[in-house]
Amino acid sequence: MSDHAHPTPVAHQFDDREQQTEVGRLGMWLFLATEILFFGGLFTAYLVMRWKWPEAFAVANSKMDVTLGAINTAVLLTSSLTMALGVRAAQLGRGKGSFALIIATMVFGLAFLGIKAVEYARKFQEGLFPGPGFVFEGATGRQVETFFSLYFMMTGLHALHMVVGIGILTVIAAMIRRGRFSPDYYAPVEISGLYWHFVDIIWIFLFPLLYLIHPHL
Amino acid sequence: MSHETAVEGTNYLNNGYSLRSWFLTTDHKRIAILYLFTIVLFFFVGGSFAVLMRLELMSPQGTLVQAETYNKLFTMHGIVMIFFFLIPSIPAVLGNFLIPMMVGARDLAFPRLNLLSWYVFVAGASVTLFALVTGGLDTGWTFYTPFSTSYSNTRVVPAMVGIFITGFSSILTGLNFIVTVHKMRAPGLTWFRLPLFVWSLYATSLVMVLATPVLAITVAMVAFERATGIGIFNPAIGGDPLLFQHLFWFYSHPAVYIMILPAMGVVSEVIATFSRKEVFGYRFVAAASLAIAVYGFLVWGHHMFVSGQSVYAGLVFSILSYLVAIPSAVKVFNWTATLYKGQIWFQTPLLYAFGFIGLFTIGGLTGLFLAAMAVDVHLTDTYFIVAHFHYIMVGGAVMGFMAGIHYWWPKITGRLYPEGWAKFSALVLFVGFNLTFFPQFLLGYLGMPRRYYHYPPEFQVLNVLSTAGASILGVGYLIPLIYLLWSLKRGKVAGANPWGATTLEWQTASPPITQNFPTTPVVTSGSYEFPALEEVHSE
Amino acid sequence: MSSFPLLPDQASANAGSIDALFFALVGVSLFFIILITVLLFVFAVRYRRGNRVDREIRRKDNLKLELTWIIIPTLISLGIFVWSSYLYFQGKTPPADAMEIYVTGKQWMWKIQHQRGNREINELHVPLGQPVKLVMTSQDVIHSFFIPAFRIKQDVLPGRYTTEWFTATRVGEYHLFCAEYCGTSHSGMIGRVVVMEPMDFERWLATSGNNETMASSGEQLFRTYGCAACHQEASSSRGPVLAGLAGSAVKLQDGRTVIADRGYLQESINDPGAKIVAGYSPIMPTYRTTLNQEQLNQIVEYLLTMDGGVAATARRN
Amino acid sequence: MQGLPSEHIVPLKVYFTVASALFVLLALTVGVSLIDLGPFNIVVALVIAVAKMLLVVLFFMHVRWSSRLVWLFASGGILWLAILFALTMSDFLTR
Ligand code: HEA
Ligand code: HEA
Ligand code: HEC
Ligand code: CUA
Ligand SMILES: [Cu+2]
Repeated sequence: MSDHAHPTPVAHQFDDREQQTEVGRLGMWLFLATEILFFGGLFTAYLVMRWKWPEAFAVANSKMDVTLGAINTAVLLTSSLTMALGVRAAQLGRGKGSFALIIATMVFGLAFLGIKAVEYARKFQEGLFPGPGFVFEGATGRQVETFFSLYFMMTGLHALHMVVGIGILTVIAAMIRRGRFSPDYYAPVEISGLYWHFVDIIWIFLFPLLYLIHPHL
Repeated sequence: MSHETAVEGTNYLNNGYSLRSWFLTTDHKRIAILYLFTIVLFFFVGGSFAVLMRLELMSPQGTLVQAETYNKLFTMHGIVMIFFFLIPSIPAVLGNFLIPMMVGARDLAFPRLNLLSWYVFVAGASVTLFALVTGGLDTGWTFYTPFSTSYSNTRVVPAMVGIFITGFSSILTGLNFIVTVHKMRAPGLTWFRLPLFVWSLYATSLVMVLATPVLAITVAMVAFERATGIGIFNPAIGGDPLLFQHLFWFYSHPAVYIMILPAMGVVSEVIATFSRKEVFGYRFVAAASLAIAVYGFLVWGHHMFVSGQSVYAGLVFSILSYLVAIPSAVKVFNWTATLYKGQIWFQTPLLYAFGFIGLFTIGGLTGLFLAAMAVDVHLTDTYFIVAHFHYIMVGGAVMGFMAGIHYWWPKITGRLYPEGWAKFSALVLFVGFNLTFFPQFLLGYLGMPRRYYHYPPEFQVLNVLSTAGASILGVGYLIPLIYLLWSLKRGKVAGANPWGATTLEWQTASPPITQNFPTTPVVTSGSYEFPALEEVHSE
Repeated sequence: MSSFPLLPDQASANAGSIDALFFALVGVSLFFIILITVLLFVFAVRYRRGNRVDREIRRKDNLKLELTWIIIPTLISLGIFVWSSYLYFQGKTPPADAMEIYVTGKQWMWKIQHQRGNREINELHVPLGQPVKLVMTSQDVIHSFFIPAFRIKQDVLPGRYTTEWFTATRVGEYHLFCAEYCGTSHSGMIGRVVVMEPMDFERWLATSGNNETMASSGEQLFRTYGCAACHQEASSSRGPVLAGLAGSAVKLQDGRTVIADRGYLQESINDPGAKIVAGYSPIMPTYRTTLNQEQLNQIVEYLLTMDGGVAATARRN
Repeated sequence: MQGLPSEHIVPLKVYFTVASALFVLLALTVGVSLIDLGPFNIVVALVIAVAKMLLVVLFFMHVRWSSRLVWLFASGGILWLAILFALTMSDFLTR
């Protein structure tokens, strides 16, 4: 344990650190369960719409940039790896390593958002952005518009989660810098990691559902 | 660790008087009080809307207000009563106050989240109220699309934002309770020793945590569709209106159990204490709470029997609706059986509990009418539905809330309420309630549709009766407000355990000290070990 | 306050059986309510504090008792479920000879079109004793077509057809309500159902009509809007032959097969791209904004009657 | 105290293996999408996605070494999502 570590007292409602850690972890898992259902509403809408308009979804898919999507998936998977390693470093009390890995995670996260922004910008130029003047020509036009509505809502909500995640990691990185953690106490790092991985998992599903729709159902 | 020095006279109430000490508190008991003020306020706001509605309905040709205004009135009445009064009522007030004490903990698992949940609640409520005063909302509390997304001219988007925000307060509360019950129980307090109130709030919390997020995302989609014209719910722009109904009821049916389960928990406590017996079939009652919470997720389609939903799906939802009624029946029978050979002490909370059992049973049994598809075809969207849910929500849940407030009033404030007045107002409420809502069953079977601003003249007699009942009801709610406030200063000092109850919260001072217990209690038996008969009553 | 009824009129063939189930439910409810209330009061009085009664053998639970009060309500519930579902399906399956009437809901009125061409607003004239099937859709939001005296109600949705049916059994005038909240004048979206002797009904049809059946109006529209340009009888045409289409199975481009019912026909005109017929390209324009709902109903009705005989059917296959 | 499940230190090798598996699956899912399997494209895509999810959940999120309660909470959300899907589609599929 590094000497400059501030002793972090156990909050008054707990008996010991162990209870506090487990409570925090459970709280985050429960929160993630609610997140599943939060995204779940959108996934249900997607399911119903895709079932109703399979052809329109296939048409819409031709407008998607699979390469950028795949690159982004890779970026996000890498960020999950650095996150996991960052937590491991924190477990072992390696402050510097942990700090570097968290920063790396944030950088990958930002890269993801950057690529996403490029994609959004292109869609915007192509007029595939919901709002006034959003008209997709062709017989399946209205259903294609529905696809893009879902696309923007789902990826938008996901991106919002990424932004929140990066915010959390900023705080965590600062805390690491101030030597707040030790092998005894690293729960905040771990719990933020859970959140980050969860956001990754959402994307793991968004990618095939939004980018890899095959013309035949 | 704990402060043994807590002297007689230091409690959560007199531990600081500044505004800051209230608005920045993380003490679950103080947060409960903050919630109490907020929801009582909303109850009277929602009640005032109801009064205006009832006045309007006294004559068949609307005279008091415009049609638009009437539509806004029932919408705001429904929204305020459900989202801002009933859902937070027992959980956020009594649950917050009692759960930590009942499990022998110093606080909830996440005290700061708890405070945050109140602020989120106030923020959400403010946004919604802002929408209501700057133009109102006329969609009904069910926000059916495409009316809400494309046709209403009122403040849909801000209202949706407000409800979206409020949802998170519910989620935070539920999350806090679940983790607390899992991880913060005192030594020896096993699951089957927990008070039934804790069981029912645990079940409630499951519903809050798993259902509320879907409502949040659904209202968000409504707001987006309205703001940007994307096509999710409106068929004219590529959406599907029944998709909205599925998503909405996936939340809102389970939500009715968020409203009733806590009241059931209160009734279990009250029945045990005032008959001085453990609730009969404790394990069945506890399991019934969980069963209701879980089954409750499988029946939402019973709100859609005439919506154009597939008839086969309707069949499935109908039979599941019958199954969800069984655990409620189990509870009613077990409460009744508890009284058998008890020592019944007829105090106000028990009076309310009796009211709850009777009225909830009527409301619940009329739910069986609605779960029967053939009958629901005739009854849906008529006043029969209005009567059904007011019997459960006002006759059941609000009576349960009143029972709980009276039962724990001495614990919360350290004072007793005036018993005579309390019994009198319980009676007034019972009479007023039945006079208000029983005629609505008849109106519904006669075919009077709900959300009607004017109606054919032959329905007038029953409507006038209902309005008369509502004014009695209004008086019945004002009396407790007055005597409870009065008792704060003038009520008899209660002492730690005026009812001779056995759950943990009664073992500490009234009002409780800030850290709840001088030392963490160690539990060695179930929650309802009343002294043997002989000690109380020699035979 | 002229009249003060407690029960609604019974004016359809199904009303009696629904009422029977309703009163059975009332019976079950009364039984349980009385049982519970009586027990509560008897126990509360007999075991009141201070009353000297036998309080021995106090059991905390009793498995047999629990099972009893689980199983009995379950059986009762299942009984009701079966009974009600049976009635419900009966109420959902119109007889084949039912007379079809189109209903279009719109904020805030009901527009009714008889096959023979008669139109009415907020009124529905029907003959006594003849099964009637309502084919309903909405032009804007969701409404619900509710006739209490017949015990029927069905939501009316935009972009879709829903149906309900009844056989009126008593001559008279009955309430017609919109039961799904649809905006400001929801409670003004009401009307009356007039049940007439068949003879009177015939006379009414003859005097209020305009001699043009729905199908023939549809045919006219079909020509006016140039549908025939693509949907010709010739096999070289750009669109599929439509004669004999109604009720047949259509193979779609994505491999699925759908039945060409009313809903499909309406969708094909409103949203041609939603389901593309195999072997054709999606070139048909949408008529969503060109045709109003009533015109759409007329074209659909025309397509339904356009069977074109064996030859047409063969050509399609 | 090593007894606490969470305090488990996962060997680096495990993390790198899992990460490589994830990349392989990513390549696989893109690859398969280029082949026409008819209705099975979506099935394969989802199976791969679930596999990726399980890898992340079990290893990166340490569920493999976590308490029963964590297992319960993690599967609970998914189970409820399945209820939402199943009963909603029970309507759309049988209309
Ligand atoms: C707290 C609120 C609450 C609760 C607990 C319930 C409980 C139940 N509800 Fe209710 N309901 C609402 C609030 C509630 N409801 C609201 C607000 C609406 C309308 C929403 C809107 O459209 O605005 C509604 C609408 C509603 C409908 C839709 C009607 C329609 O719109 O067409 C249906 C249909 O099945 C229904 C059924 C039931 C059933 C079967 C129960 C069961 O859980 C009841 C179980 C209880 C009992 C059965 C009583 C005790 C049992 C006995 C004494 C033993 C005998 C038992 C048997 C023989 C089984 N409810
Ligand atoms: C918790 C939920 C809850 C509660 C407590 C209530 C309480 C009451 N409700 Fe309501 N109600 C709903 C939930 C609730 N309601 C919902 C969800 C709807 C559906 C909305 C929709 O269709 O979208 C509805 C709809 C509804 C309607 C149907 C409107 C319509 O369809 O057109 C009616 C009509 O009578 C009504 C009446 C009442 C009355 C008289 C009370 C009374 O119990 C209220 C008693 C309270 C007071 C009277 C206030 C306190 C006293 C004063 C302020 C003093 C001054 C007053 C006097 C002296 C008279 N409610
Ligand atoms: C520009 C050419 C064109 C015009 C004009 C046109 N259609 Fe079509 N229609 C098609 C084509 C091509 C198809 C098959 C592809 C598809 O399903 O979209 C089709 C399909 C249909 C179908 C489904 C046929 C089937 O076999 O399942 C119906 C019904 C239909 N059209 C009705 C109409 C009506 C009614 C009008 C006029 C109001 C009309 N069409 C005008 C080209 C046209
Ligand atoms: Cu139309 Cu209500
Ligand atoms: Cu329900």
